[in-house]
Amino acid sequence: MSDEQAAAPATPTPAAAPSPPPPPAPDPAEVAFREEVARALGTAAAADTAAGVPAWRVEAGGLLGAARRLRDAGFDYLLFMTAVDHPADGRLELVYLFSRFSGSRHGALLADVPREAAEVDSLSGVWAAADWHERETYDMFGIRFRNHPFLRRILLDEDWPGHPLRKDYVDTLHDVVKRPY
Amino acid sequence: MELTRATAAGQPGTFAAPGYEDYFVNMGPQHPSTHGVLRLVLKLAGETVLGLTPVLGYVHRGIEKMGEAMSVLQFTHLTDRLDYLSAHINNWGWALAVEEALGIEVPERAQHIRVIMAELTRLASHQLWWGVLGMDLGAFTPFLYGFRDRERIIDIFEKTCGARLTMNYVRPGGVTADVEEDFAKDVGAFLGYFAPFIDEYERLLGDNVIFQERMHGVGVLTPELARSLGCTGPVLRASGVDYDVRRARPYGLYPRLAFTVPLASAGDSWARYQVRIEEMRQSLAIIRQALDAMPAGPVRAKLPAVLNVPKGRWLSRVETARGELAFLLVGDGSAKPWRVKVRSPNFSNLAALPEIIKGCRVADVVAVLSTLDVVIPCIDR
Amino acid sequence: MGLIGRTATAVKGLIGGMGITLGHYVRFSEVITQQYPENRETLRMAPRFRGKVRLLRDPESGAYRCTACSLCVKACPNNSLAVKREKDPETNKFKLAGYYYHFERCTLCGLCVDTCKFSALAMGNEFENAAFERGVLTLRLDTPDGAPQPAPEAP
Amino acid sequence: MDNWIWRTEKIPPAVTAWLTGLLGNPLLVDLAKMAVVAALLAGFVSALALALVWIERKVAAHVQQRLGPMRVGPHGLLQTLADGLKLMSKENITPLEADRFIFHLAPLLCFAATFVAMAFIPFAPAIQAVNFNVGLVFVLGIGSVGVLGIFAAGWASNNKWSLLGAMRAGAQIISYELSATLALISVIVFAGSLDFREIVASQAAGWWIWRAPVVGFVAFVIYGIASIAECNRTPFDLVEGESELTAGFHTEYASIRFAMFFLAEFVNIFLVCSISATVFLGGYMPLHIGNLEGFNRLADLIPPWGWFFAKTSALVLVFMWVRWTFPRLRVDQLMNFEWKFLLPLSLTTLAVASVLATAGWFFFPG
Repeated sequence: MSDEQAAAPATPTPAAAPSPPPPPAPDPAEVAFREEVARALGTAAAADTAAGVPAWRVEAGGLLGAARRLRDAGFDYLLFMTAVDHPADGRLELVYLFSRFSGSRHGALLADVPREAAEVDSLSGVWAAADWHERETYDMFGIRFRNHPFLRRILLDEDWPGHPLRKDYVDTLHDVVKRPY
Repeated sequence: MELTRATAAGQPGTFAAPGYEDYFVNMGPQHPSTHGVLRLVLKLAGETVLGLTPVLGYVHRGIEKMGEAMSVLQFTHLTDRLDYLSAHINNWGWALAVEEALGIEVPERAQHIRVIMAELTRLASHQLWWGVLGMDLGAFTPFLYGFRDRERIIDIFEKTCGARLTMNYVRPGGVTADVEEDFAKDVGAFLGYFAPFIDEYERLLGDNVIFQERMHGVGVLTPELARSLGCTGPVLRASGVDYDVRRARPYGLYPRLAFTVPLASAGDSWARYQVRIEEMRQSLAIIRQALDAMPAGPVRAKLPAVLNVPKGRWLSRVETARGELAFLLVGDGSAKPWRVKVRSPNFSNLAALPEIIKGCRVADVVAVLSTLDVVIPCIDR
Repeated sequence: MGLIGRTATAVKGLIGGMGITLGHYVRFSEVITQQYPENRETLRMAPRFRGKVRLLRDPESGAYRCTACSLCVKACPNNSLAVKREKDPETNKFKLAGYYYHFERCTLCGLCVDTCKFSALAMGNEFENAAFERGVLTLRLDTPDGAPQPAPEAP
Repeated sequence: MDNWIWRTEKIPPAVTAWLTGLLGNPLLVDLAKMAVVAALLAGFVSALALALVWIERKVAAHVQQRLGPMRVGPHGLLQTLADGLKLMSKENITPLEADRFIFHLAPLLCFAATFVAMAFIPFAPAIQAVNFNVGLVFVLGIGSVGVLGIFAAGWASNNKWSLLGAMRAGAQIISYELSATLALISVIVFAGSLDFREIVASQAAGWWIWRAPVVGFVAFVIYGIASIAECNRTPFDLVEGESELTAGFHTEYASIRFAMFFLAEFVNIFLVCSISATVFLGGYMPLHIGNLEGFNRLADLIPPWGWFFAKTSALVLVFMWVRWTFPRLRVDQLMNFEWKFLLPLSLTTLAVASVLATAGWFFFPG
C-alpha cells in the first residue's frame, strides 16, 4: 500500500471532469423506438430520464405484465437481468435489458424493490433466459423471485454468508484490501 | 451443496421403472473435457442421460465486484480474464462502453487495428475449438494441428501487444501502442498460410464418417428454445436465427466491411460445426479487407488525466467467438464505476445444455458441450 | 444413395483423413514444437514482451529516472507497487528512497509503464518467474547495482 | 519349405542334444527346455512391449509434427524403460471399498491371457513355443479371457466411471470376436487346418489374401477392423475413452498394476497383428513370385522370422496410423456397426468362401 504523501507534488491538478457529452440531436429512429416501447408498455411505465440506455420504470408488482406486453410486442430477446444497489436511497433497482433478434435497438425495464427481503415475480415464464439470471441476482443481491422453478444460489456455495454485490457487503472470509484512493 | 435427488436432477419424477434407484454420476468439476472447472451432475439410466444439472461457480472471482473498486482504465485488464480465448474482443467491448459513456472519438487507424485483432482472436478461438472438438471425440491429432496454426496468430499478438493470452491492448480511446512495422507482412503471411488449412480441417474431421455419425442429430437446439434462452453466436445461428451483433448493431469498422454471416438450420452439433468452419473463412476475408485499407495516423485519442464516468447507464454489445458479450456500465460521476454487469454469452449458451441433452448418451454430453464451445471463467466471472 | 454409395463415400472420407496424417508422418522433418530447456540460449522473446517490471537509469547521469511521483502506484490495479520518498535537504525536492515491487500481485498488465511520464519504468523479457517462497517475490528495484533484491520490509 | 539358408528346423534338436548331454535324465531335459522357452518368451515379450510403446509414441509424434520422447537415451529409446521403472516405484494404491481380491486379480488376468496366447505364434518354421493342431482356436479362446480381466477391473475399482467402461468393454469385445472368428474361419476353410504351421504351409503357392479370389481380401479387412475393436483401440477405444471416462476401467490402478494393463494392451496388438499376418499374409513364408528364380533366391536371403516381423510390424503400423487419425465411435454406433454391418458381411464371406473352397475355384488349387 502506498504510504500517505503529505502534499502531492506539483503534478498538474487533474483537468476538470469532461462536461457530459452534449445530448445528440434525437435521431428519428431513436424517437420511433421509444414511442413503440412506450405504446407497448402502456401507461404503467414511466420513461426514465437518466443518460444512456433508454429505460422505463415500472412498479415492482407490474413487472410480469410489462414483460408479457414487451414479449408480445416482439421483444423476444432478454440480454440479461441484474440489479443495482443504491444504499443511499434504500432501494435495489432491478434492470431487465430487452431487445429483438431482428432489430438493433435495446431498452431497459427498471423496477425498484426495498433492500431487505425483496420479493418479485419471476419472469422465467416469459423469457427462459431469466431463469439463470434471476438465480444469479438472488445469489448476488438476495432478491427472491416468486414461483421460480429452481431458486438456488448459482455461483456461490449454498451456505455462503451474505450477498456479495451489495454495497454494504463485508467479506469476512478474505481480508479484502480496501483501496486507499 | 447438499446433493439430493431434487436439487441434482432439477426435474421431479424419474424415467425408469419403479423402485429403480436413480444413478447419479458427477462429470467434473475436474474432468478432461469440461473445458474448465464445470461440474455436470448426470442422471443416468445406463448410458442414456435422463437429466443434467450444471453446477457453476468454481472459477467465480467476483470480477463485477472488483469493477466497482477500480478505475475504468484498470478494469480493462480484468476483461481479458473473462473469456480467455477472446481477450481482444472483451477489451473492445469494455472500451466501447467507456467511449459511449465519456463520448470519446477513436482515431481511424485504431478502428482498423481493433477489427483485425478481433477477427484474429475469433480465428484463434475457432482453431482451438476445432482442435479440442477433435480431442473430445477421441482423435488426438486435430488438437495438435489446431494449435500449430493458432501459434502463428499468438506470435503476432505477442509481437504487437507483448502478451500471448491476457492482451490488455485495446483500451478506451484506441489501442495501447501502434502495431509493429512488420505487422502487415506477418498478418499477410498468415492469411496466405492458413487459407488452405481450413480445407485440411474439413478433410481430416469433416469428411470422416465416424465424426459425421457422432455429430448428426446430436443435441438439437430448436430456434424457439434458443431465442427464449437468449443463446447467441454460432450456437444460435446454427439453429437458423440470423442474429450477429456485427450485423444487427454494427460497431467499429463492421458497417464498411463486406462479409456474410454463416447460417445453418438443423440446430444439431453438425450445424454448429459447419457454422464455425464457415466463420473462419469469413474472418480471413474481413482481415484481408481491414489490412489493405489501414490508414496511417494516431492510434490513441487524447484522454483526460482522470476518466470520470458521468451519471447514467451505458451498454456496449460486441460479438465474441461464442456469442454476444455486453457490458452494462452504471456511472455516478466518480472515477470508479458504480456497477459493472458483464453479460456472458456462454452463460446463456450453457443454459441450453440441460434441455438439449435429454435422451442422448454419455459420450454425447462431451460432444454437445464441445460444440457449444463454452468457456467456464466467462460463465462464473 | 444406397448402402453401397454411402459406404463408398465413407471409405473415401476415411482414406482422405488417413492421407493427411500419413502426409505429415512422412515429412517428419517439419516439427512445430520447440525443445524448451535445450534451446534456452537461442530462445528470444518479442521485444515488447511484458515480463517483470524494472527501473530504467538515465544514460548520462547513471541515476534512476524515477522521481517518486507515485503515479504508477495509483495506476496499478493490484497494489503491487510502493514508493518511499524523502525530502532532499539542499534541493528541497522529494527524492526516491525506495521502490518496492510486490511481484506476486502483479498481473503484468503494463499500466504502470504506460502512465509513467518520465519513462522510468520498463517491462523486461523474463518469463521464468517461478520462486520457491513468497519472500523472494517482494522486491526492491532501486538497488545500486540494478539487480532487484528481496525486500521483506516493503510496505 | 526347404529354406536352404536358414535351417531353423535344426535348432530344437540341437538344443535337446545339448541339454541331454548336460542333464542326462529325459524328464529333467524336458523341464529344462520348458524353462528355457518360458524365460525366452517372457523376456522377448516384455522387450517387445517396451519397444511397441516407444514406437507408438514416435509414430504419434511424427503424425502430429512433433518429436516425441527425445530426452531419455538417444531419441528417447530408454523412455519406456524409464516409464516402467517410474511405474514400479509408484505406490500401489487400492481404493477403499474396492473388491480387493478381484481388484488384484484383474491385471493378472489381462496380462496372463496375452502372454499365454503369444506362446502359439510361429515366428519361424521351428521357433514356436507350443504347437497345437488346434492352435488358432486355442489362441482365440485365450484372447477372450482378457475381457474377464477388463470386466473384473471395472467392477472391482468401485468407481462409477470404471463400471461404465467395463460394461462397454464387455459388450464390445464379445460382439467383435464374432466377426473376427468368422473372418478367420473363412480362410481356414481354404487352408484346411487349424494348426498354424499347416496354415502357413498351405500358403506356399500364394498368400490367402489374394489367392482366395475376393473373399481373402474382404476377410482380411473384416479381421483388421474386428481386431482393432478387440484391442480397444481408436476408433473403438470406448473402454478407456480418455475424454469421457477419464481412463475407463483402469482409472483406479496405479504403479505396476497399471503397467500390466498398459503392456497387455500393446502385446495384444502384436498378437492380433501376428495372427492376421500368419493367416492372411503367409507368416514366415518369404515372398515368392511365380518362377522368377532370381527374385525368389533373393527373398530367401531374409530369414523367415525377418519376414514374419516385417509383415506384423506393417500391420501394427497401420493400427497406430488408424489410432492417430480417427475419432471415437459411440457405444450404440459401435454395436450397430458390428451387429448390422460387420456380422452379416462376415457371414456372407464365410458362405462364399466355403463354396469357393469346396469347388476349388481359387488360384493354384494344387
